[in-house]
Amino acid sequence: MEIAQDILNILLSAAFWTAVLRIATPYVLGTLGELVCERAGVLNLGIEGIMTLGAMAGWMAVYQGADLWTGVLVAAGCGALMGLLHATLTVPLGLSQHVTGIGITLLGTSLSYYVYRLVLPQASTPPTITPFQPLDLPGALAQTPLTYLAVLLAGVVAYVLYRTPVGLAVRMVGENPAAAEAQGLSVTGVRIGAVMAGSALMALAGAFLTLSAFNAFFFNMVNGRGWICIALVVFASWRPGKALLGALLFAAFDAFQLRLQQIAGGVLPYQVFLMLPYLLSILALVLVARRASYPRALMIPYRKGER
Amino acid sequence: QSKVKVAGIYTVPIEQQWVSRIHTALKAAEARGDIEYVWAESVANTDYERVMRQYAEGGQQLIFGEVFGVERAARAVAKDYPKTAFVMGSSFKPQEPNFSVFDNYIQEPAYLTGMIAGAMTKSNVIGMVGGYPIPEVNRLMNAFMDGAKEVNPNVKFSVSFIGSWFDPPKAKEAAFAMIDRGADVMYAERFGVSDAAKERKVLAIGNVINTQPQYPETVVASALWHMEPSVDRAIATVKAGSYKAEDYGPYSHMKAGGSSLAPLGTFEGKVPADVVAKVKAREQEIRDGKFTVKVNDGEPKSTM
Amino acid sequence: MRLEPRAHAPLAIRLLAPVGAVVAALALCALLVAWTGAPVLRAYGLLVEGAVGSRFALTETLTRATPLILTGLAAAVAFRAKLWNIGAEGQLYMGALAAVVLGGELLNLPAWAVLPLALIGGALAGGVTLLGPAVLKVRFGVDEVVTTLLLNFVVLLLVSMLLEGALKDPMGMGWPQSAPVVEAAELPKLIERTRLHVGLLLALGLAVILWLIDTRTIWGYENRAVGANPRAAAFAGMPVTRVMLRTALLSGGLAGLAGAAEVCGLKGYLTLDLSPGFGYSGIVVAMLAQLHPLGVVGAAVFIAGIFVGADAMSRAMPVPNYIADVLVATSLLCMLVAGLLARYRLRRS
Amino acid sequence: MPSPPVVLRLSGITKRFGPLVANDAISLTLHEGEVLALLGENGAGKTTLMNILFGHYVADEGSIEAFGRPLPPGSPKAALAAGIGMVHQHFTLADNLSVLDNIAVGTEPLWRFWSDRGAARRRLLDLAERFGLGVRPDALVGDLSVGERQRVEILKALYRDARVLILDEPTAVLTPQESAGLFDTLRRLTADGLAVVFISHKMNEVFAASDTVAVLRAGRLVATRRTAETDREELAELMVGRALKPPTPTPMAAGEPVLALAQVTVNSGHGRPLLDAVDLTVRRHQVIGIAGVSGNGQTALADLVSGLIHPDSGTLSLKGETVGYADPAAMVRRGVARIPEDRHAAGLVGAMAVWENLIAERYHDPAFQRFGVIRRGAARAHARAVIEAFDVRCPGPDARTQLLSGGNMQKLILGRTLAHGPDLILASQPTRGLDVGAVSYVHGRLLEARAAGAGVLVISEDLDEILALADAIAVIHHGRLTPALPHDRVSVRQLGLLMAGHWDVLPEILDAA
Ligand SMILES: Nc1ncnc2c1ncn2[C@@H]1O[C@H](COP(=O)(O)OP(=O)(O)OP(=O)(O)O)[C@@H](O)[C@H]1O
Ligand SMILES: Nc1ncnc2c1ncn2[C@@H]1O[C@H](COP(=O)(O)OP(=O)(O)OP(=O)(O)O)[C@@H](O)[C@H]1O
Ligand SMILES: [Mg+2]
Ligand SMILES: [Mg+2]
Repeated sequence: MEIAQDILNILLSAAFWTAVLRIATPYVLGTLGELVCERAGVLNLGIEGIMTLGAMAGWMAVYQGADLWTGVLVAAGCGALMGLLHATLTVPLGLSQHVTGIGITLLGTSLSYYVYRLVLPQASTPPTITPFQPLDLPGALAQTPLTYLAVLLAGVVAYVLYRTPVGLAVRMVGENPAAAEAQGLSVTGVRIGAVMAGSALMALAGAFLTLSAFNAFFFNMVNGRGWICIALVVFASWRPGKALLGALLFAAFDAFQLRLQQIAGGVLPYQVFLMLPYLLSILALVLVARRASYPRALMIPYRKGER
Repeated sequence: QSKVKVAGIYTVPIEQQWVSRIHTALKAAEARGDIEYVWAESVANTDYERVMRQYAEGGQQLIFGEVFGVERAARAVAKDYPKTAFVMGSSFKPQEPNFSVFDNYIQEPAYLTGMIAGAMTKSNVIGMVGGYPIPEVNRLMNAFMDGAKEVNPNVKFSVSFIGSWFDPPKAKEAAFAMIDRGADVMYAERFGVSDAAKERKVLAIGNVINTQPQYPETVVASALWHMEPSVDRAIATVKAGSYKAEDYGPYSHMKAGGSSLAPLGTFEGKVPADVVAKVKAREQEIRDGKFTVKVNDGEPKSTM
Repeated sequence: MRLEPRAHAPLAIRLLAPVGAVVAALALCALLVAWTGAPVLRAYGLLVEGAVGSRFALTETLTRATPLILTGLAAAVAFRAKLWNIGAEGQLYMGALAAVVLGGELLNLPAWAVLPLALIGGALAGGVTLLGPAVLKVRFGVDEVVTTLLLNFVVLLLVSMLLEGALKDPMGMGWPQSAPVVEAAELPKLIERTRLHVGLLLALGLAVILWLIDTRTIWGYENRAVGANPRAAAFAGMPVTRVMLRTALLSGGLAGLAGAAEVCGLKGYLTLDLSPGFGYSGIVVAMLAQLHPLGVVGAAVFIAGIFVGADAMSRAMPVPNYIADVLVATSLLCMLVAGLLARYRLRRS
Repeated sequence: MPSPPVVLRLSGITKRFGPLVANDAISLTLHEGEVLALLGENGAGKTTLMNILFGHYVADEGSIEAFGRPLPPGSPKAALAAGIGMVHQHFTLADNLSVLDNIAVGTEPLWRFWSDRGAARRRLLDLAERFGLGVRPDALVGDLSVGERQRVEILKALYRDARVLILDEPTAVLTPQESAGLFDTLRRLTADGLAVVFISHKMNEVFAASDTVAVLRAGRLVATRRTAETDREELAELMVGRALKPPTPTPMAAGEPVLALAQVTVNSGHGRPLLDAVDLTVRRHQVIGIAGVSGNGQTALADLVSGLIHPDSGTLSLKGETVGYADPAAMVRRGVARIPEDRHAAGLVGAMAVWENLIAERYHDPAFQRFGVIRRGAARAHARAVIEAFDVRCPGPDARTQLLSGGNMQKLILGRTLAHGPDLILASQPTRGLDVGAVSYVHGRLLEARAAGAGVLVISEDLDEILALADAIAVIHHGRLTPALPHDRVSVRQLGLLMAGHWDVLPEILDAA
């Protein structure tokens, strides 16, 4: 009973919801990024590496003297460049999206570490920057600007996808590239653009970690968050609104888990709590699988004039 | 006189608190001109043995590292290269003739920081965030808890592990969660915890390295680890040709200068004088061998 | 410029493509190496030497290739049947888990039975782990890319939990590691004073067997048909579901075996960092080999060689050792492009 | 009479795919308001030519002029801008998007902050009304019938003010009624000045709708004729290079039953059953045709006899033996030869070799395997024999099946199933998309099998095909099946009524019989 009361207290506290929003931010950004790529028919397994690169590049720019927003732009730019690489290999060349993605992850990660170590060879405590500070607002609204940006971007992505010509073009190339081509669209162009935009969002997700959530770059600090985003896209049935919701839900599990450990820490091994979000995601997938309407051309390369 | 050729093999990047202590000590020796120093970081455990052999083959005389996940293989390598001196972070015993062991036996200053923390908490709740519950972490946490309880029997502890060494944002979140539940002193085993404490204007206790310069308003005290006594001894014995396998554990004790309580610094005068006196007295007793801090490697549990 | 499929790729092009890819990758990474101020040519000389330049280097390359062959086969087998198994990493750990349990002192099995049981048990554990997502796929249509990916995290946490709980080595000084397997459960070394173990022969043998199965037997025939067009396969009367599940067992089994072989052949016990991502690298290996079982062997040795060589090079030069992974990644991407150029030609339009 | 202005001029178009010359120096002109029918065997190069015209492919040689201006090659965008619209052989629509989205995509400048859907909807409804092409703008394309999709495709072209409309085999998947509707629409469009190129294999459509006919053979333009000045025989001969004699069934006494369905019901899970208490008997030496508008249960009936689904109630018996639980393999073992409706999706594994596809139904046979090891020599030899016997045009047993033309794929499937002397043949849409030569070949083979003692069940939406083959015809409507009506006792008009669901004519026909 006491535990039930404790749990209720947690869920009703403003601090909990502040944490949820904060934890959700990289998931929101990463999931939106992956969603944009997949909506255009390109699976981007490079997300983990692109997030790492975004985290490193954004942080490094600020460390070298740029202001925070410039850091954000640098991160997004690096992400877009990685996106361009992924898109060049998978769209006009039509290479396997799985493997290219895994290659991009490997490249993004190792390149980030390499450059970081090259620039800062002798760091024995991690050098730091002054990150974004939470706005001075009450309750759950006390977030850093990037969190607001993430929520805003969920709306923007939804609007662009469903209400603008370019969004329709993106959805079309993801559903049936031949049809898009027959309507005079450049499948290659739209896909490359979408993958670049999506990858920029992923890099923002990484930059959040070093420019908002923390003040230093760490090896391994993305820590599997990118893979979660891939699951969240499926969970969200490729819809931006649901992606926001899914990310919040996942973050809520995580925030809850961190608090539950303190109440029920002695009862169960802590790993059980850490497992929870993953197992629940799988369960959710089983529940939504029947109804999910995935982009029909996802992972199918399109080469003009070939059958 | 030729320099000793020394290699370091680390399974994590050199920013990691633990490894940074070895790296810094070796760097200092290199700067003094005593050694030639090469090192490899982020070596996966699968590759660890290969790197050891490569360095041994390459003529390194003294190899520092940490073999917590590759104990057996590392000892086999040491057997194959009896002329090379291995000084390795390990929870086990040394192995004749050339495999020495060390570990962060800094439970003594950890105990002292616990005393300070116990006195500084107003809510009587101390939060502790760790990576994994391994002996190197557990023994310091346990000593810390013992110290806190000595000065403040009412203190309660909230402990959690985040399941990663490299996720400061997550450590920060765990710390936030504890502060939300009333903790006003945070034991900062991971990077990220002090940041949470700083943002919420509560106190933090450092561990292994001194982080007060970065968090002058936050970090009250730190239990410092100094690898210099161990490193210097190993270099000297290798140079003198008298190197043998031994347990370097004691060289991490306060008496040997292997660990210390960081100066109160910015918190000078903010910690109650009677507590400071008590801590000073305990420290002296430890140095004199009149007081032994219990080494307890068991997983610490929340007491809330 | 447009890509046009070649009717027939000349042998010379097929042989030159990988060479060209490696040269291109080395050229690209030369910029990164030069940035450190190290002499590039000498660095690359050291790389080759570090990969294959000595008996030691060669055995190390092959040691690292062993689990890669197995996880590469795991990916190849699954991808052939269009079962997108991204979870080899988790299956590998499940296999390792089974191996330390069966090969440990706990069960006290007869000496002759320990090793085979540990290996077979490891394979079974890996197979069963993939069976879950496969069943979800055929029963509920759940995307296996995501479920297998997520299971990797669950498995790692499970292993972590067991290593800190039931399986914790009582002699391990509190470290989250299992007790070592008994001596009878160890795979013999192939060459004394090296790390190369019989697991390599096992992996090679399996590659050949899988190739024969794939090309010569009705099993392989069914697998390819179901992979290429499940609907047509079902129409023709092939047991599509059974083929899917069988493939899952096989693929997961190979990954599990990789874990068991690492435990029995190399490590002796289980820790949380048994694998530096062998499961993911397996995908890379399989794709480089174009899913051909024999090609997997070559690709695995190649990837292992690059890694071991670059790692050795970084040790002798002021080049951060992350260059090894950069090189592997760049080689992979170049190899993909080269493979494409071997199958297609560029034409001006 | 002055001829109307030229809207399109193709000069010397040549296109090669590797060694294959798909189009060989083809020149054509099209006038305003003209309907040009493009005829040719499977693989003659019709689609390729139209794809070049529309910019999907780039010609190796030759040039195109639209409305007097040269058309830049390789750009559908330029073709659309020049007023050329194309309805592809395989629909190019996105199932998950709405009708309006499918039509409007690409019509607005990409970089705008909103899309004017109100205006798009008005324009679409306006066009739909003007040309009598009823559509629901917000319906998902995936939920539409084939005929409705066809309308969406045409609207797509009209929406962009197409002055030239290319239709690649537009009727291949339409019911006769839908086809008639389509040709009505075309007439309205041409009256408006639109020029139309349509590709078809069906002679009656060519004569009903076109002004001019162009015939391609093996990539070359062999003839252009005014439709009014030619006849079926001439066109057929131009297409295949020889005179064709369509096979006709010789009367034959039906033997014992090989397939019997008794009160078979198959439920769909929601609403109306797919098959509703169906009775049907097929005997040896007999062809039973199932006529009906698509979507009335034909697929379920075919799946049932193929062993893919099972009756929820009622019984299915083969050669007098009730079949309990049958899967495809069991059906094959019991002597059922199955020709699937969709040869690409269900019939063949395109990525595998010809020989591998030929043993797909009986690879367990000891002739093709021993101890699980495939006897490749035997399988290849078998493949060579089938290729020879069924006149499959392909480089050899090791050729990738994907590369075969539609007609040759169909022959491959015939070879796979008919080579083993079946008792029952299930032929689902056996000649969909095939040229006249291939059609008469397939029909000939089916009739041969009938003569050899097989019972044949032909399911087709092409009434001509059924009338040409069947000894008796059953009509399927809403999952229910009429009794088999002897083919000489029922008129086309009566069949049409039955297909539309007017079963009140049934007693009249049965009384007469
Ligand atoms: N790169 C590849 N990718 C996928 N499958 C392959 C590849 N190479 C070969 N195969 C498969 O292996 C089969 C046999 O290859 P192999 O080269 O042994 O055949 P073969 O020499 O033609 O056989 P035989 O000697 O019996 O005529 C091929 O039919 C193909 O299915
Ligand atoms: N992209 C391509 N690559 C290679 N060959 C092709 C390609 N497209 C068409 N072909 C070949 O070119 C020839 C002409 O094909 P096309 O599709 O134009 O025939 P068609 O006259 O439309 O036939 P059908 O009546 O079956 O539709 C065929 O032999 C076909 O196999
Ligand atoms: Mg065609
Ligand atoms: Mg056709």
